[in-house]
Amino acid sequence: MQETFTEDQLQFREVVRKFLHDKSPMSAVRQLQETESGYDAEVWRSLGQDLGLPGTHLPEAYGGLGYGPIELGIILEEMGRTLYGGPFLSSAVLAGYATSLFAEEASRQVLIPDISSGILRVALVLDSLSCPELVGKTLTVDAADRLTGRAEIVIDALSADELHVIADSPNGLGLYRVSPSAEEVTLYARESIDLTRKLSSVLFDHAPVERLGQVDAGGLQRFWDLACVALSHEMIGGAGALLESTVEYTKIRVQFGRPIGSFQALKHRCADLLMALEFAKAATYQAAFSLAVDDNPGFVASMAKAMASDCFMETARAAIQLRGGLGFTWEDDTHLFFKRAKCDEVLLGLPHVHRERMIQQMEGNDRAA
Amino acid sequence: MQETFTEDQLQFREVVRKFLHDKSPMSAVRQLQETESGYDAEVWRSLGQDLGLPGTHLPEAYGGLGYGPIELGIILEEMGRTLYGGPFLSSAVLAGYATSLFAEEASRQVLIPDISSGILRVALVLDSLSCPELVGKTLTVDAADRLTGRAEIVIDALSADELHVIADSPNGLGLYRVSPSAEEVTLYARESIDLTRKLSSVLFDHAPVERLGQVDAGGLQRFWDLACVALSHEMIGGAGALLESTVEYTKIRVQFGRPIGSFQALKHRCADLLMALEFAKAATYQAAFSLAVDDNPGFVASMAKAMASDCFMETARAAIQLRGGLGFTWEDDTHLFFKRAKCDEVLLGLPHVHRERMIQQMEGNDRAA
Amino acid sequence: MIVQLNEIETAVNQFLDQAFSPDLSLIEWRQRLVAAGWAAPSWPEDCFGRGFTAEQTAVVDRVFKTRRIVGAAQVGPRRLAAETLLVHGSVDQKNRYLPSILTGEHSWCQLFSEPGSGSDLAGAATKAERSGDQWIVNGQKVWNTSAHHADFGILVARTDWDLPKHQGLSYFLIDMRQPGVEVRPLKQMNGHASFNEVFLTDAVVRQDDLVGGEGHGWAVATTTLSIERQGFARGRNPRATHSAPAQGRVYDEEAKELEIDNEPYTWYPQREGRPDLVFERARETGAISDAAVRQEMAKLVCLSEAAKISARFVAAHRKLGNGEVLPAGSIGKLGASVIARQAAQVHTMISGTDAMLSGSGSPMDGVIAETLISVPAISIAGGTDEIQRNIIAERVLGMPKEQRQDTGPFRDIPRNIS
Amino acid sequence: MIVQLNEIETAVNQFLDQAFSPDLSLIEWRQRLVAAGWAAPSWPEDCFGRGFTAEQTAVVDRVFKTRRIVGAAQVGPRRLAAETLLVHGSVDQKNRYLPSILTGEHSWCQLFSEPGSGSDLAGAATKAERSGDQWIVNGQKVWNTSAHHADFGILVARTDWDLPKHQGLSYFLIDMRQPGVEVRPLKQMNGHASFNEVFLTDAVVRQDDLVGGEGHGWAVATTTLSIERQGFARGRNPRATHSAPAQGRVYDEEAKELEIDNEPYTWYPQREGRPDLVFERARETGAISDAAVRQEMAKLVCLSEAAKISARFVAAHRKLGNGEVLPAGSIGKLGASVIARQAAQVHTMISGTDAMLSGSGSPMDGVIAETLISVPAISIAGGTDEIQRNIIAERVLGMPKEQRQDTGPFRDIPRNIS
Repeated sequence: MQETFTEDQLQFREVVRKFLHDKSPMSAVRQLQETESGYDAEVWRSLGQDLGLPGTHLPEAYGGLGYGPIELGIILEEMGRTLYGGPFLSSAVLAGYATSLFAEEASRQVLIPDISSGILRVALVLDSLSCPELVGKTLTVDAADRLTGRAEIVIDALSADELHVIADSPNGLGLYRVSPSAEEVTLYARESIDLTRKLSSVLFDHAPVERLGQVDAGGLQRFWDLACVALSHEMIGGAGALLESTVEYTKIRVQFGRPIGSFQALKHRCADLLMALEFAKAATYQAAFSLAVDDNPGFVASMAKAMASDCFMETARAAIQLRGGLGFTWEDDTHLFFKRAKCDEVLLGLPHVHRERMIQQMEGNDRAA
Repeated sequence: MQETFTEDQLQFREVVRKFLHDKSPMSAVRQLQETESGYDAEVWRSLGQDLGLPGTHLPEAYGGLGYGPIELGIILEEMGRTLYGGPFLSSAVLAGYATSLFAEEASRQVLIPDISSGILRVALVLDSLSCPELVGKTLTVDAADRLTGRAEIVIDALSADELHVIADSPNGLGLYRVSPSAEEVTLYARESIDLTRKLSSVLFDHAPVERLGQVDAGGLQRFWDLACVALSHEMIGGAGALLESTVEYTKIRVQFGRPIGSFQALKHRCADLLMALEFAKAATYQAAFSLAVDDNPGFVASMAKAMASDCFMETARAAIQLRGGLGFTWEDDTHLFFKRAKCDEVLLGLPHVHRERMIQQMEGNDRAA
Repeated sequence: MIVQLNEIETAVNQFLDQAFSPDLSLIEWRQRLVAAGWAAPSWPEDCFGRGFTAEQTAVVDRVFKTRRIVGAAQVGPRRLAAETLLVHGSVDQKNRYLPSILTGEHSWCQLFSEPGSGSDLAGAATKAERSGDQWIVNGQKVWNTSAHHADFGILVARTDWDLPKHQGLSYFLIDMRQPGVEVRPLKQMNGHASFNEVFLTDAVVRQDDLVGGEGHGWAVATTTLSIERQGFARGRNPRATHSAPAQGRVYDEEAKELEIDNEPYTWYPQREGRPDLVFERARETGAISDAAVRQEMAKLVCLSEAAKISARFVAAHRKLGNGEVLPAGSIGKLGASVIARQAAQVHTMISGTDAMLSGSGSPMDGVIAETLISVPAISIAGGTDEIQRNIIAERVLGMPKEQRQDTGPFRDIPRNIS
Repeated sequence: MIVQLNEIETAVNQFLDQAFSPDLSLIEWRQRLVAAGWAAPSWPEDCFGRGFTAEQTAVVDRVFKTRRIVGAAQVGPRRLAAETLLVHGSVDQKNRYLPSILTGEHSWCQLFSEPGSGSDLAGAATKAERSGDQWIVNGQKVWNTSAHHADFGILVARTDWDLPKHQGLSYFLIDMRQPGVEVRPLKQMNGHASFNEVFLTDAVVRQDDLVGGEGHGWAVATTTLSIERQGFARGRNPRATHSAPAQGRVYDEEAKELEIDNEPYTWYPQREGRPDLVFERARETGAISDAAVRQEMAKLVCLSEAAKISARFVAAHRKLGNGEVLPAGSIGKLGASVIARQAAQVHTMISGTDAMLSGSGSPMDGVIAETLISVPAISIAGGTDEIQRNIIAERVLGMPKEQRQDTGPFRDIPRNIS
C-alpha cells in the first residue's frame, strides 16, 4: 500500500490546482450558482477533453486514464477548495463508478469513453443517498422493463444527457439507462441549501429502460465506499481552503488595536481546527490508499466520511464566527463553503451512521480473525 | 412549585456551610481518607444529634425534620463542596429514603428516629448501582427467609451498624434487614478510586433476614430519582467549590510575567465552566423543587444527574489542567475532587443512560398528553 | 397613588371602559394611553409612567391581554432607544421622543457597529464634528436593523480623536429623514436582508440631541448594549406578545404596524435553532428510534431546559429584590449560542439527506433549512460568543484583564481603514 | 564507506558474528558496540556513529532485532541528553559523555521545570554563579524523572538576572552525585512517584560542563524540548523496543537495567488512555451493544487511527527527504491528549459502576482505574495543551504573537516566589 503521495501524484495535483485556479475562480462559482445548470460548459469541455479528468479513475481499456481513488481524490480535493460546481461528482464519480462496476462489457465500451471525455453527462439516480441498504426500495422496474418510482434528490439531473438508475426488478437490483426526455419521466428542480450543486427530483411512471447490468450487494457497498472517499476528499479540500482563508483574515483584521489572530482564544480554535484537518486528511488519504489495494475498505471509507464531514462543518462554523458579521453576509464567500459543508455532511450518510458502521466493521474483522 | 430558595432555606444553607467549614476542613478529609471507616465519629455525632441533619428529609412523625428534597439538597451541595466523607449519603439518604418509602409502619417507628439522629448507621445494599431495573437480579431471599447473593459495591458497609438489602423473594421485591456480623455475611473492603468514600463488597450465603417491607417498581423508581437528585446536589457542590478555587488559582499564579488568569484561553474555559455550572445547578435545583411536589420527577431527576455528572467531571478535568503539574500531585487537593467526580459520574447511572431515560420520559409524557 | 394589585386591576379596567374603542385610530388610542400613564406603567411617573414594580406591571399586562387591548408600540430598536433615554436622556429629550415611541408614530434604529468596529464597538470611527449648535457626522455604520424605515437613530460617533478610545465617543439621536443619511439593505447568508448599511455624509445632528454629554457616549452605549443583551438572554424576540385577532380600526392598524416592524425578525426564531421542533420532527421522520439521535436530542433538551430554568431563577431572584445574585445576561446569551448550534446539528441528524433541501417541499416548508443557515448569526449578533466569554470571565469571575493595546490617543491606535 | 543496504546487513552480521557473545557483561558488550560504530549508527561518524540515514539505520535495527542482540542503552532522559549534546555539545563533552550514555554506565535526568516556571520554562529562577572555573548552583527543580538514580543531569539555570529572560539562561551538565544535590520523590495523584523534586544548594558544575556557551541556554533547551515533543507525538514511550528473553549474562544485565530505567514509566501507557483495550473491554462487558457507547468508541477509533496514520505520513515524508511538510510534533502531542481524554470517557462508559473500583479485582486488575486517574497527566507533561496550541497557531499557522509582558531585565518581571 502507498505510504505517501508519489512525485507524479504531487505534480498531478499542481496541474489540477492550476486549472481550477484559472478556470473556476470564486467569481465564476458565484455567477454559476445563479444559473440553472450550475456550470460552465466550456470549462467542463476543457476539463474533460483537454485533461480527461472525468475518466481519471476509469479503466484505460475503455478510454479512462486508468488511475484509482488516489488520483480521483486529488481532483476532488482541489475541486473542494474552489467549490467547483460542474457535474464531476454526479457524472464522473457517481455514474462513472456505477458504470465501471455494474455495466456489462458492451455498455462499458459505449459509455465509459464518453463519460471519461465529459461528452456524456450522466446523472445517477438513487432513491436513497443515506445508505446503500435503502437503495432500490422505492424505484422498481417491472417485468416489462418499465421503471416506476420517485427519487427525491438527484444531483445534476436537469442538465444531464441521460439518467442511470439503480432500481429493483424481478431479476434483482440492476443499473438502468433512461432518457430524461422520455414522457414517462418528470424532472423538477429542487431548491438546495448549496446553490453550487444543483438538485432535482425525478419521477418515473412506467418509463422505458435499458438494463445496463446487475448490481449485487457487495458491489453496491464497494460503490458507496468509493463515493464516500471521493466526497471526503472534496470536504477536506473545502475545509483546508477555508481554514487558510480564515487564518489569513485573523492576521489582517484589527480590533482593540491588534490583529484578532493575536487573541489566544482564536489561536487555540485555529490550532484545534488544524489538528482536526490533519486528522481528517490522514483518514481520507489512507482511505484512498486502502481502497486502491482493497484493504479494509469499508472501515476506512466510513472513517474518512465521518471525520471529513465533522471537520468541514466545524471549520465552516468557525470560519463564519471568526469573521463576525462579515461572515454572515451574502457578499462574503464563507457561506458558500458552509452550505457545501452542510450538504456534504448528510450526503451518502451522516457521520453518526458511518461511526456505527465502523464498529460493525470492527466486529466483522474481529469475528473473521 | 417553589421558584427559588426561601429565606429559611438560605439560612439553613449558612448553618450547614459553617458546620462543615469548621468540622470538615480539607485537612480532616485527607486524614480520614486514610482510615478504614473514612469518617470522624464525633463530627457525625454532632451532625446527627446536635443538628439532626440525617433526618432532614424524613417524616417528622418518626423523628425526622420533615423537610424534603430541597433541604436535603442544600446539605449535600455543601457536603460536596468540602468532600465530607461520613455515612450521610449511605445511611441518611439511601437507607433513610428506602426506609421511609418501603418499610412498614412498625419498622419505620423503630428505624427512622435512630437514622435521623445518626445513632444508627445503615448501609443500603443494592446489587446494582447502575439502574433500578437491575436491582434484585442477583440478591434473593428464599422461602425460609434466607438471603443469598453478592453485592459488588456497597457504600460504607464496613462501618455500618446494620445492612438493609433490597432483594427479590417469592413475595416479590422486598427491603430486608441483616446484621453485618451474622456469620452468613461476608464483608470485605474494596479499593476505590475515591478514597473519601468507602466501598466494600458483601456476600450473603443463606443469611437470616428480617423483612421490613415491600418494594414495588414505582417506589423503587421514586427512590432512585430522589437518590439521583441528592447526588446531583453533591456534584454541583463539588463543581462549584472547584471552579472557585481554580479561578482563584489563575489569579495568583504568574507565568510569562502575568497572572495566567489573564490568558484568554483560560478565561474562556472558565466562562464555559461557569455556564455549565449555572445550567447544572438550575437543573438540579429544579429537580428538587419538582420532586418536592412530584411534578415530572423522572425527567427532571435524570436531567439533573446527567448534567451534574458532566459538569463535575468537566470542571475537575479543567481544575487539574489549569493548575498544570501541581494539579497532578497528591499534595494538591484537586485530585480528591476529580476522583469524587469520577465515582459520582457512574454511581446511580452514567449520563448517557439518564439522557436515554429523558427521551423515554418525553415519549411517555407525550403519549399521556 | 394606586399600589395594591387589586386596586390596579380596577383602575385599568375603569380606564379601558372609558377610553378604549376599537374604532379609534392606532395613534389616537395610544395617545390616550400615554396621557393616562398606562402605556408604560413601569416607567417613572415623570416619564409617562407610574413607577410600577414588575409585579404591578404584570397586572396591567394581564388585563390588556385578557381584554385584547392594543398596548404601546414595543417592537424593534425603539425599545432600546426608549430605555436608554429613560436612564441617560435629558428631560427635554424624554419629552420630545418618548411619547412618539410609545404611540408608534416614530420608529428607530441603532447605529453602533461599523465595518471596522464590530466586536470592538468602542473603536467606532464615524466622525461627529461640532459646527455651531449642530454636529456634522461622517462615516459608515452597518448591521442596522430597520434603518430603512426608521425615523430616528441612536448613534455612537467619535467627537475627539486625541482622547483614548472610550473617552472620545458621544451618543446622539439622529434624524434619519435627511439627505446626509443613505440606507442600503445588506443581504445575509440566509437570503434575508434584515439589516442595512448606513452611509453618513455630512449628516446633521442638533446639539440638543446629544445624550449624556460630549465624550460620555461609551457609558450611554453600554446601557443600550446591556438592555440588548438581556433581550437575547431571555430569548425574547422583539415581537409583540399579543397579536390582535379582534375587529376594528385600531387592530387593523396595529397588525400593519407589526407586519412592518416584525419583518426583519421573521427568521429570528430560526437563528435560535428551533429546539421546539425537534421532538415532533424526530417522531415524524422516525429518527427518534435512532439511539445516537436520542443522545443528541437529550443533550439539547438539557441545555434548553436548563437555560429556561436558569432564566426563571434570575427573574425570581430579581422579583425578591435579591439583585443579580446569579450571573445573567452574558451566560444566557452564550447559552443561546450553544443551544442553537446543538439544535442545528440535531435537526441535521433528524432530516438526513433532506437537510440539503430548502424552500417549498423541504422539511417544514423551508423552516428547517432556514434554521440550518441562520444559526451562525446567534453567536455573532449582539456581541460574539468570544465577547460574552470575556465579560463572564472578567466581570463575573473577576479574572484579570489582558493588557490593552488600544490605550492612548485614538488616532494612534492601529485599525483597519475601511 | 558502507552505504548500500545489503552491504550494511552483511557488515552488521559479520561484526556480530565476531564480537557478540551472550556471556559478556552488558558494559563490555556495549563498549565493543560503541568502538565499532554500531551502537548508534545514525549518529555522525566523528561521534561514535556512522552517519546513516533512517533507512540505513532501520537495516541495522532489524538485524539486531532478528538476532536478539542487545543494543545501546536508550531508555529515559539519557536520550534527550545525548541528542542535545550531538547538536550543541563540544567535542570534549561528546567524548566525555556520549560513550557512557550508549553503554548505559551512566543514567541522566532533566532539570528544567521549577515550581515557579512550568509552562513558562524560560522563567527558570535557579541561579548559577561563576566562581573561578566552577559554577555554584542554587534553586529548586521539579518533575525530574529518574533523578533519584541519575548520575548526571541536564540543567537550565539563570546566569544573568539583568538580561531579558531568554538571554540570561545557561545550559549545564551537572553531576548528581554530590552533596549539594538533594532528590526527593514526588507523589502523584495516581499514587506513583515517578518524578522527583531536586533541591540544589551550592551545587557545583565545572566550567567545561557549560553547553553552548554562557547565555545560550534557551537555544539548547529548545532542542531538548523539541526532541521530547517528538517522542510524545510518536506515542513513543521511552521503553526498550525489544526486551530480551534470551539466555546469558548480557541479557540478564539488560533486563535489570530496563527494570530500573522503566520503573517511572509503568503507568505511561495508562496516561495515554489505553485505547487499545477499549474494543476488548466493550465486548467482555457487553457494553458494545449500547449504541451510545458505540458512537463514543468510534469517535475514539477515528482519533487514534488518524493520529497513527498522520504520524506515518510524517515519517514517510521525512524518509523521502521532503522535510516537515506536515506540521508534526505539537499536533501529535495535542492529539495524544484528545485521544487519552476520549479513551478515559469510553472506558468509564464501558465499566459503569465498576469504574469506581481500583486495585485487585477491579477491571483489568486496576489498569482501567489507573488509566482513569492518569490521563490528566498527558495534557500537562512535556508542555501543556495550551502551550502546544500556541505553538501550532504561531509557528505552523503563522498567527501573530501576543504582546509579551515579560520583556526587560528578568529581575523586574513579576513572578511567583516559591
